[in-house]
Amino acid sequence: MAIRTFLEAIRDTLGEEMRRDPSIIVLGEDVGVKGGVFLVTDGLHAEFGETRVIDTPLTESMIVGTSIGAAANGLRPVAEIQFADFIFPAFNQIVSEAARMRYRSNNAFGCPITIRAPYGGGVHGALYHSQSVEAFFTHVPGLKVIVPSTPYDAKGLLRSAIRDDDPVLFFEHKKMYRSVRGDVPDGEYTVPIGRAAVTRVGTRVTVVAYGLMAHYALEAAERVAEEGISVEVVDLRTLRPLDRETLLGSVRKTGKCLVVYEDNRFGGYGAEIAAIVAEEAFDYLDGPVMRVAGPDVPGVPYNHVLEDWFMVNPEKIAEGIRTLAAY
Amino acid sequence: MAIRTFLEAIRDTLGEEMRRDPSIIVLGEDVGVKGGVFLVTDGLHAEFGETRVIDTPLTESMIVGTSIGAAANGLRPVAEIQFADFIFPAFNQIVSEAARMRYRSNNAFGCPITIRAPYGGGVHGALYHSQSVEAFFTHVPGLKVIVPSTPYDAKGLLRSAIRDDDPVLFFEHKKMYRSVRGDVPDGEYTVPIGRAAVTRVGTRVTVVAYGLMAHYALEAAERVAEEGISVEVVDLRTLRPLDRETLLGSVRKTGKCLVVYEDNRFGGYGAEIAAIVAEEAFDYLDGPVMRVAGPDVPGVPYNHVLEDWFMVNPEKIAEGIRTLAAY
Amino acid sequence: MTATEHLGAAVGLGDDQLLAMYRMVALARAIDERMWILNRAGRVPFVISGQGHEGAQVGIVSALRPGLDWMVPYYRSIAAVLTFGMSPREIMLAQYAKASDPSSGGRQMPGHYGGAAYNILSSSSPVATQILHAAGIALAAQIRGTGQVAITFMGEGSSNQGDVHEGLNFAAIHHLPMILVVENNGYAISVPSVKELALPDVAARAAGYGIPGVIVDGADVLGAYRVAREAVERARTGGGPTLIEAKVTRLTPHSSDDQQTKYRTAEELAAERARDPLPRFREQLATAGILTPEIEGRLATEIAGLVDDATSYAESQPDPDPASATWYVYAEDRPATGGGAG
Amino acid sequence: MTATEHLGAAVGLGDDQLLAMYRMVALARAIDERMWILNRAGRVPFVISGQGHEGAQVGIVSALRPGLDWMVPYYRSIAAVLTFGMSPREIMLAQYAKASDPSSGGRQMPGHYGGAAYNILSSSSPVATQILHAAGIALAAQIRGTGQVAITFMGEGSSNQGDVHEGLNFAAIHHLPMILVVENNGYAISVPSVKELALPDVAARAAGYGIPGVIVDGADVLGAYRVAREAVERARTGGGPTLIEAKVTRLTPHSSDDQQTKYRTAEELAAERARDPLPRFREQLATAGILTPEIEGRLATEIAGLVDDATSYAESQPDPDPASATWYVYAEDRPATGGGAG
Ligand SMILES: Cc1ncc(C[n+]2csc(CCOP(=O)(O)OP(=O)(O)O)c2C)c(N)n1
Ligand SMILES: Cc1ncc(C[n+]2csc(CCOP(=O)(O)OP(=O)(O)O)c2C)c(N)n1
Ligand SMILES: [Mg+2]
Ligand SMILES: [Mg+2]
Repeated sequence: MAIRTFLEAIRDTLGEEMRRDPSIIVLGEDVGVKGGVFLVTDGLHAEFGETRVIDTPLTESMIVGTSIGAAANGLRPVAEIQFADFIFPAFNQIVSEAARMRYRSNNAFGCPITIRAPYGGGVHGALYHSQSVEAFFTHVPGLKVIVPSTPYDAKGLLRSAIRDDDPVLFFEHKKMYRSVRGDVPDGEYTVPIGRAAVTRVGTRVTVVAYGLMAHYALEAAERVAEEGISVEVVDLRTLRPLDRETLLGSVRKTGKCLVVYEDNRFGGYGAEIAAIVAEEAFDYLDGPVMRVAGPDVPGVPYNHVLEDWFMVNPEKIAEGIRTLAAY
Repeated sequence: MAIRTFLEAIRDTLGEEMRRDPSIIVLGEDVGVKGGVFLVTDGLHAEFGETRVIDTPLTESMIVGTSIGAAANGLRPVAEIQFADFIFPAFNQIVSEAARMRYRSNNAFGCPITIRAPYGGGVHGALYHSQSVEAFFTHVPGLKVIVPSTPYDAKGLLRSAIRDDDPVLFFEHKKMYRSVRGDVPDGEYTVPIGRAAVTRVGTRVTVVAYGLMAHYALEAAERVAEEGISVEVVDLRTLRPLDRETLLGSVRKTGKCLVVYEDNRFGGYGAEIAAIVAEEAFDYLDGPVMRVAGPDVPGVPYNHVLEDWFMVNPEKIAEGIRTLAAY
Repeated sequence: MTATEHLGAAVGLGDDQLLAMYRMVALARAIDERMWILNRAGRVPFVISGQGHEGAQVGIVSALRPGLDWMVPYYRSIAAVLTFGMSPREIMLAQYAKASDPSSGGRQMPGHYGGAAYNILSSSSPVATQILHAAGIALAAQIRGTGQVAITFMGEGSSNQGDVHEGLNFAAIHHLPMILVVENNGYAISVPSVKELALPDVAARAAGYGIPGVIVDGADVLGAYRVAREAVERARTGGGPTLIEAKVTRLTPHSSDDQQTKYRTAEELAAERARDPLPRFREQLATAGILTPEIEGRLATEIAGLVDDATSYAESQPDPDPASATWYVYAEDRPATGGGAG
Repeated sequence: MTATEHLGAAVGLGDDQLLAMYRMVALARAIDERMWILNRAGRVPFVISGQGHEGAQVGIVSALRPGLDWMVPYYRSIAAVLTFGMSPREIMLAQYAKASDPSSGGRQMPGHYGGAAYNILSSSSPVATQILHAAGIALAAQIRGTGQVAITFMGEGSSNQGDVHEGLNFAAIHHLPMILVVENNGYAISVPSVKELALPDVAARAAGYGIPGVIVDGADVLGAYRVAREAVERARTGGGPTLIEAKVTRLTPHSSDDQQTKYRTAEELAAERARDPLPRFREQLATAGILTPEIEGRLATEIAGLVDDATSYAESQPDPDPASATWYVYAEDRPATGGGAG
């Protein structure tokens, strides 16, 4: 057992998996000598050389497209998109190609690739270095989408992602890289894709969150606990496939559900969670399914005054819990 | 008043608007001499010449990207993406650029472009000529998204879209082009962006739909009417901005809501509708918000047996209504 | 030395090989023509084909090693995939979208070829994406040291997509064993070359990546073979990628949904017939004494039989089971009985 | 004829114009250096700058007509936008992200220049998208017959993006009045040119589109002016687009978040100092007798004053009102009082 930052847990996993399986390569912009702009791949180039740790040209479609081809011919590429905001040039390759390779070929070909990307706001990144992009991908059959919130989960889920035979998007909240620490066991372990975690047990309101918001949800739960509101927190961890049992089990118990996400509210991932809960837990609900999410403006603005206005934070979540609990 | 097909209504509008405003250009693949693969732009090249009706190279990012620039310098481009399925190479230009131009420049620049694209299945188009892509864009602040279902609305809304000062995506169900006819007034009229229509008045269940599904919803309502179930149908027409008043007004009246969409269910546009209804009409609901939508596979398969399996049709909707009504 | 020896000798091919290539061109054409007949007869709803492109495809693909090398085809690649190992029955199974179609089990439109047994990667509809898959296959070949070459094909209209730039650049930087074949037929559906491309030759772009860009007359089967052999040799020996541009003609409308008389004149269409690779290759081999009337007759009979067999076989095969529609979204989505297509 | 007359005469510029250009290079540098000081002092959280690129930018933009022509800049375009009309105060307002920042009202990170008053289109972070905006501006100029030229800028790493291929092809087909300037500083953040590009010269790609591709030493301000003047002339007279590649040096880390010593040696960094355009231009003008010590002193004082003024002005301006965060998502989202920024 060791204490690792969120970032270190990811870096460790990449190294360990690459040592285990020579078919794994890492590719992306600046992932080599520099070790990535956040230093997540730091040291890999020195250890595995430039054949397995490839500094690509500044071309995201190429990063994903060649990963698809390389996967067809026996490799297991782990691609890095420098910021989730810059994944859109690769959108066609991800959505039209990677996601459909197995289905369209009737299982003749698979696409075992992992695409890692730092996402999220609150770091003065403005419109193009702050985005949450998960909703564009959680909608796509054929993709798996993971958003871990702890070093333990990051390691166990990244290992599962790399070993998975289908394309996995792995989004890492950049604000958590160095600020979040936690226990990580020494040995090889995996966290299965598709299982949520109840990170706090409670009775009156279920708060569903993921990524940085899973931490903020816990903070908010702590605040309202002092006011006598018992909150259960479900950290989804995997957004697609969704763990319906854990989600619905919790809501059926508490009867109230608050969905929290950092992304723009309208049409964000949390809309699907709310829709599922509203449909499948209807008889258990004694309050509307509510949401606390980012406002519907085209991005997180830069100036700190505006950025603070945009970001979901523990207090906004606590307010949501209070409103719902009082319903 | 004249009877026009859905396609003719769109074609008429393009011609009329181009006659009115010399700053409007039409650009896209095969939109010139051929008049588009569906013949929507047929005749425009002959009338307006190749300066205003531009056969572009086969490059969607360029079609949208140059439209953005041309709009900044005084034109009003109406771009055609040949099939909605092929809009993804332009995803970055639409989502990162067009949608954010006004916000990021603090209103110094706008982006008055219209992007038309045929969408939808049921025409033996398989995975890449059948898609519903609206959910990728309805999530994006800065974009407006229209999916008309009648020739009247298509004309009035396309006119509004072209005259709008912000980027509008205008999705046309290709199965409706020739099969749907209706009255279209002779004079110039507009249908405002952001207003839904109640296309059938009823009391027991509200069915919310758009595009081809708005027709199927009416057919389904007809079927169950014989069984004594009174259905109200809301045709959203504009998906973003959403007409919350009409939507919620209907659900508050009937107490039951079925959301219908052709796209893959998980994370589709209807999830947001369900989430809004579940949150804002909770006290009026006497049944869960239910959805009838496309299954979660990576595309409409080609073989007619599989295609029929995929497509939402009036009977599937009727089944959904029966289940909900019986709740 | 006879004329016969001359024709093959120049490109290192024996008479048998030349005849095999001719057979492929003729077979591809015959299957293709049958598709249109079936379409016009209402038996198959959609056709997209390669008539006029077969000479270039057969010439080029004959330079590869099936079973070792990889191909990422496009919708006109009928002759290419046949040359690489696919059978007429497999082509027709795709045309009829039957359950046993190896390309997609009837899930994709006809023309979207793929086959794990042949190292033919599944292809999609959005054009030009495949160049990056070919580059990735070549990257894996280089890293794994397999000696494989990856070849991919597209039209000249598609060559303007951003992915082509990104793919050629990456392949050139890493000297990847990749070949991009652009089959330039002068049109992207209705859009003529002058509105798609700033220059007549796509091959002119190769120099910008420091790689060879070779132009070949697509009706010259042996010329196509020769440039491909050089490109394959270069790729296999670490010399990096090649862009081959084959000037071909599209003898049919874009697809069964297109009416090309709206944008091409009768004169143009008639003139283009002269660029048909099939009669040209036939005459070349006949003049050289390789293709005798007797052999030609035998081949014609064989091919007619193959096409009939492929058609009736495919027509008799079952449609996919609707229950199978949920299989293979993910690796774990398999029929309850295990097994499955792949 | 004196040496003075010679220097300007070769490119058709008078002494005043040469001095104005020198002043721009020096001003851009001074503002840029101040940004880094402010960043290191914790006053502004982020800096991305153009040190080493100013000579090429000033030389090239001096060939345009501000008020008529259009520019789509990138994050190193400080000297370019200054030359095109932006003021030091406006640059600093963006740096401080204040409400009155004309580029974005404090919404974007510093370095994302734009300004309706100057025909400088708002720029974003995803690289290379701007070439298509420039092509569209040029298309509109051509259709509307305005006589405008659209110029856009990017790094060599960005030139590998698919949009560049699509943009150059379209501009070339239609002979659009567009100029693409690639400022090649040999790195995309940490990735050296050999891993970004198959050839050292981006300009080599121009021939593939049938357009001129011109290489210029970015430290040669007058050389840059000359090639730009030719390109502008060509564009304005219907001759179509030009690709100008300026070989420049990046004197700073990529941005204030980067540590370039990790991937560039001390020797390389020292050697690159020799490619700084500022001392080179200074010496050139001094040798020609145009830039006297007296003028230089006067300019230095003026520039120092401008930078101080811009800094204190920007620092004193108000932050955006949080209530304004919902404005301008759409045209109809305006402050209740009407009016607004644009
Ligand atoms: C990204 C994308 N956009 C549009 C289409 C529709 N489309 C299919 S083929 C085609 C023309 C292709 O022309 P070219 O590349 O020259 O190939 P050809 O058909 O002439 O062989 C078009 C526009 C598509 N398949 N993919
Ligand atoms: C699409 C996209 N991918 C990645 C980035 C992150 N990024 C910003 S600048 C840069 C390097 C740009 O290099 P180059 O084009 O050579 O310009 P330079 O900074 O050297 O002037 C990268 C990778 C981005 N802004 N956009
Ligand atoms: Mg073509
Ligand atoms: Mg650079």
